[in-house]
Amino acid sequence: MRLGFTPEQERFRAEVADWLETQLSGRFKPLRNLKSQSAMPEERRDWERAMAADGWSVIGWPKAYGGRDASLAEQVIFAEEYARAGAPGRMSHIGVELLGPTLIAFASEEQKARFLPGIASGDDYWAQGYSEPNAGSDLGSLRTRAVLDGDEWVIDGQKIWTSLARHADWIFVLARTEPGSRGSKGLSFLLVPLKQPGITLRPIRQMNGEAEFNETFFDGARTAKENVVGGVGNGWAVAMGLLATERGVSTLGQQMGFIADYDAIVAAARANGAIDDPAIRDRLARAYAGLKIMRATALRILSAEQLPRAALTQKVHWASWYRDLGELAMDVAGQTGEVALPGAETMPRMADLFLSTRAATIYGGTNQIQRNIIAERALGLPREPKG
Amino acid sequence: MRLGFTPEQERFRAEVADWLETQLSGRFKPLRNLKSQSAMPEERRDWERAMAADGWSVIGWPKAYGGRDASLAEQVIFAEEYARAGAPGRMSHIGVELLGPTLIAFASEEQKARFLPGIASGDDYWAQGYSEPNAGSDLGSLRTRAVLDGDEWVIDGQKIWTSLARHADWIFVLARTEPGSRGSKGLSFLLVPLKQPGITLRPIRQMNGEAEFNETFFDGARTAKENVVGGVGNGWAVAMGLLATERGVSTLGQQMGFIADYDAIVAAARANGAIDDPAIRDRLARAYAGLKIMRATALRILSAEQLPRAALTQKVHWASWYRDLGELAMDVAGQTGEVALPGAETMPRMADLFLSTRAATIYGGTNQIQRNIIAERALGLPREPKG
Amino acid sequence: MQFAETSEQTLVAETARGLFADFAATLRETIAGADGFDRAEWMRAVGEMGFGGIAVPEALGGAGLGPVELALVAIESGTALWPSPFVPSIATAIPLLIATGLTEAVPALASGERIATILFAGDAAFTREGDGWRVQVEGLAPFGQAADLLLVVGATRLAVVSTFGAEPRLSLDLTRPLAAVSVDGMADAAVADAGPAIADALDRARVMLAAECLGAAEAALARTVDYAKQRVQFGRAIGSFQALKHRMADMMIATEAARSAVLYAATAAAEGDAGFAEAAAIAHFTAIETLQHCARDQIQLHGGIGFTWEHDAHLFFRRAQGAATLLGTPAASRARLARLIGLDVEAA
Amino acid sequence: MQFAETSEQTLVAETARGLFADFAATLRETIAGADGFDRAEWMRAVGEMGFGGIAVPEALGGAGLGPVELALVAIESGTALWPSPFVPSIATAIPLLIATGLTEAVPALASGERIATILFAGDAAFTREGDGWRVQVEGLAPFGQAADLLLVVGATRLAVVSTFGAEPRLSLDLTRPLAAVSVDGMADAAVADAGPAIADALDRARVMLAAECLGAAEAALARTVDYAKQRVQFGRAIGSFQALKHRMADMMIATEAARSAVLYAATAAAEGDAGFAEAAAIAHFTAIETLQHCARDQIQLHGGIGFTWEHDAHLFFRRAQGAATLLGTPAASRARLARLIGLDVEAA
Repeated sequence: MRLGFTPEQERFRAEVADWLETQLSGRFKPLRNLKSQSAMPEERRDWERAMAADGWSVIGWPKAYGGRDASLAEQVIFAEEYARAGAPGRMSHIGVELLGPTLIAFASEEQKARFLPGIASGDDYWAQGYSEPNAGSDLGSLRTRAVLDGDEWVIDGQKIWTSLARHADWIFVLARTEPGSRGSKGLSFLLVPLKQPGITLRPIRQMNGEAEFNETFFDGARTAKENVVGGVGNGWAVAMGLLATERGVSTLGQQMGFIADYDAIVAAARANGAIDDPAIRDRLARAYAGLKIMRATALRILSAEQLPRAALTQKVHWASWYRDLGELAMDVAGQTGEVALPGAETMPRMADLFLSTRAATIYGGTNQIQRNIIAERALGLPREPKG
Repeated sequence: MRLGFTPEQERFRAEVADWLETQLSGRFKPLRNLKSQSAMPEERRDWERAMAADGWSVIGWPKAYGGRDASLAEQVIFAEEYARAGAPGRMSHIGVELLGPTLIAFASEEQKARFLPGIASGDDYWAQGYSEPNAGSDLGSLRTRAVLDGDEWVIDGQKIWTSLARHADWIFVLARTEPGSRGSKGLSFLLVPLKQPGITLRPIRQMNGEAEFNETFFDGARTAKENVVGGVGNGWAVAMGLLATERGVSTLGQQMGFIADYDAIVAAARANGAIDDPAIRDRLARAYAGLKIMRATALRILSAEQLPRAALTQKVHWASWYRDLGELAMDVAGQTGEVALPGAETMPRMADLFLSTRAATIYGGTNQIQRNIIAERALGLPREPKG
Repeated sequence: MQFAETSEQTLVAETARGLFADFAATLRETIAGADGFDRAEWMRAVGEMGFGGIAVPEALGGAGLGPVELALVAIESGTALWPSPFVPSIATAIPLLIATGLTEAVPALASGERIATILFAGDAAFTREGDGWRVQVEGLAPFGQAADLLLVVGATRLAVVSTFGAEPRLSLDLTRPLAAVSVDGMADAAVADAGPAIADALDRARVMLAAECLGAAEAALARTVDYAKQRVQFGRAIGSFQALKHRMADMMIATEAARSAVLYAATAAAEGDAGFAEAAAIAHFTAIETLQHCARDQIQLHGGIGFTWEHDAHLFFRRAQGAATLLGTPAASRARLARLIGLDVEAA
Repeated sequence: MQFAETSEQTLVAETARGLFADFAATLRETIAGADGFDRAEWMRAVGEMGFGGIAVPEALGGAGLGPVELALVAIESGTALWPSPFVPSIATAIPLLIATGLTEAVPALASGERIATILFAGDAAFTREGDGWRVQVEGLAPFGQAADLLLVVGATRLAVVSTFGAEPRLSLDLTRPLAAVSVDGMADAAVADAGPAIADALDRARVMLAAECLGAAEAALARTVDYAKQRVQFGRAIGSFQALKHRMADMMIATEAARSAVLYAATAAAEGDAGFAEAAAIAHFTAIETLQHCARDQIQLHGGIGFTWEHDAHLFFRRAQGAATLLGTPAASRARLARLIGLDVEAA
């Protein structure tokens, strides 16, 4: 076991930091430390293209597809420096982190050639179409259907919790292609152009007032027959493979965001004296320990040859930690933190953390579903009887 | 709503306190503040008879069966004064609190005449025979069986967690009287003499080193044909009725014991300075609040005309509170509290609390079973599908 | 001793329940309005139905009932998350004014004609000037912009102020928004050396806030149970999944404990019981924590829909946090309890 | 950077696992013995297998490996609740002696020939007398009656004592019993002004205790899972009930977090990482709390059988509490962490 980095890796870190500093002090300055995930979409597209131009857009991908085949250590370094520099949340996230690795694993050579370059170059943006109003935790009960009509799939149905859909060009959709099939059978993984008359978006406003997600309505939407990944009827396996890639190095970047949140709470506690309360200090120390443990767990998982059992525990662990952090933020802020500045339409940071972290234990698989998965897959406990 | 007591009730309190003080300063002095539930069995029998002689043994029972038809307020007063005086745990508990009310509700007049006087007079002691090694939470899977042989039931099987069995004369047994029956059907509620060749006891040593419970083996044990309560095959309804009587006023006496434990922890915290730790003070305040809330809940339940939903929450509430109290006791005591006095064979009070409270969330229905009951009976949530 | 509602008390609760259920139908429109509450609802509940004066002595225009009846009304208002200045004006200002003898405004507050809010301040905010008291302070007060009177509450001093600035602010608690208020002028009326009276009145107010939190917690549980019976996933109502059942059972264990704590404290207030201050502290932190717990789990057990703006779950969640700072925090009440029961004095 | 065991490290762990599993078969007899541990087992593991010297420099007779290897052994010893003076003698006394330069006894400790235990004391327990130090103190020390050497540990001072009284006591932790020890005499060797060295050595010891707790917690989980797969109630293996599954999932979430914390801290110790003290504090409180959690739930999920004397669950439960006071409490480590990360100094 080694924690330290080699001199070569430290040179790589300097190179990354340098590039980021140059860009984010220059024309991309407005993007620095941007909190919102969706503000300034045009500038963000430019940013993605600039990263691509200098070979930073998909460093973990194989060289054959425009990546750098970066080592674990390099990916860790890149994620940490990216977050440290205050670089913007990546609008390309779904393409780079989720779809790309899935295509590399499951797609035909033609599909790879058709779709990977656009992701790598920062030209094509993707959205994700999994959940449906009646299939939240239970993906097996999906109803969105796709029917072949000559050379095209025709898609009808509704997806929910589609993130970044407003700025995406494409959406990948898990749809039922065998009429009458149930559960995980008869599903196909389709790549669908998002900007077409058959698709309508409606934003979902969350409890913190923001609208990161959308409902996506498919009403005779179309895509080419060949845009099915992994074969017709094999969508479940592809989707599960995609979910498995979420263990990726991106968790380290997310953790850097958590560190920024933690630091802001400590600063708030110092400013208003909450830090003098031993119970608050104790909770802050616990939160700090959680940060260190999450990082160590991510490094363990990334260092392992085979995906370890620990990977299954990551989601509940960070989600619960983050929810607790939101409560700590509010307890630190006190009543003074419960109001916006004069005339402001948004809540200050502590209150926003309190509200936005509440969703963490729900999206991306509720804590309940995650615990089922841990119990059954990692501990080998029996499934529940069917209803 | 009224919390206070009338002058008449206060006179009753004085009468109770007076009687207890006289007895416990006199010949029963050795029983005062006795912690063990089973020490000095002979003296305890005398104590029960003395209570009976002066009309204090079963004050909540109807006058027709030797009770006083005591009002709620009087029962509350009696329970509180009994505990306050340091009177000993009642060896008659199972007969007085559990079996008596069950017989009054379900038994024939002949059975009442046969069994109630012995309980009221302090001459007959009872043990409880419900759980079996393979039927802990799942009473429906009981296997102990009873077969009619002429004028007698012949009983074979095994019961576990029989409390006070060493000092009991009788045991009530839930046994399968319809061969081949399953679940809650085909069970009968039998009254069985305990001291007979067909019954063997084996003590179960608990994690705190004490042996409050026994395993009870039935190997051709016998009881008269007429000693079945509520009719052959109707044992489940009788047993459930018995469990329902556990809401009784005895919880108030139990709570007085909890107060003594709490007071001992506060005293220990003052003695060793643990009370200077704000986190310890906070936990002590929480524990104190729990005591007050348990008492208020008991009063609500006892005051209600029909058993309120709140009654279903009582067991988990006190059990969890008590388990937490045990952890608080040990955290207060610290390392110094982890050893016995020189040469002693038993742990000091804080450590014993730590160990003995651990069972509270298990015996008498685990917290898990209790939560099922709350969810299904109080909240009307659907049962789980069968396996 | 008889710890059950009388039939009159049950009638009060049922009447309140029906009324607030009516109001709840327009909750979203009401909180979107300029004041964040509806004056017609206010006059109906406080004035016509008499809930404003239910615990006010008849001599001051009230019904002469007591804290138990007021608590039962507060529970029902909480069930509906009724957005109104009920807690500051009726449950807090009135007992403060009665306890300190500044009763002039009480009839108008009890009838709903005037509305009061409260601002906590250090005693240094009050300075003697001639015969009166000058008050200089700023801070946050619930529904401050709609209030006619501001009660500035110090540890031992209390002032009634009718001239003050108030600027509404976007607030975490959308059903009890805060305004930034500022005072710099002479009090209409004031008292000093009133520490015990103020403390007792605030304890009474905390019990009513606790009652309101209890009602909200029970409503959060009831809504969650309803949803869990209807929502189907994996071919079953989600309410049949044991992990979810146990979460709801835990919510009920908490709400029943909170109900015991609140009713006990209200009854102790009614009887002038020596243990009232303890009981108030216990009810306050228990009911607030129960609402926090139930509101949190209401969101969790609703899944994705639970964290949308359109679903009411976040209104409960926000209310819980607002309640946790309105009249002091749960931790502060626990610290007060620790003092009351002698945990922080030396030896015994 | 590569945060995975090397194949050599995996071999160490596997060897240790097999050995301690052998010992576990006779656990009850071993702890019923006079010393509460088995000297043959001790010599086998510490001496023959070399686990006593695994992290000791070769110059002092050790294997010259490091804290990661020692932690892997400690994890496995915890899995088997191995009753022995491993933590006091090997994981605590040796690093204390090395850090303070009092290395004379190290080879004999590392080989298992001699056994040391530790007693925490204030610096006032040490007084200068002539060329040496007089030590006067009494307290509790694990396996004190079996120890050849007692290390008296102050904040800045350390003394090695070979003449001391030790009286075994019935202890909560049956697998690491405490003895009442007393010293009044001249130290064999001692140092003063060694605060930082002592603190660093104790941090190393806490990481090994944490590793041992991690192993015990993982074993508690594994035993609970096994039982839940076999025990049938209501016609199903109880491990198919969702509420129980979720409890076990929570145990695993905790053990994986503790594993990350322990391995990170051990690696930081091996590399002399600047963040080691932080990492040690985190590992210490996390692993102890994880064992407390898992031991508690092991009993709960075993139901009635879980609180009997015959079932091993209470041995884990007792060990957890003993560990929580052995080298300072979890709360103390959190307070230390707060200091290390600057939470209790003014402004930043």
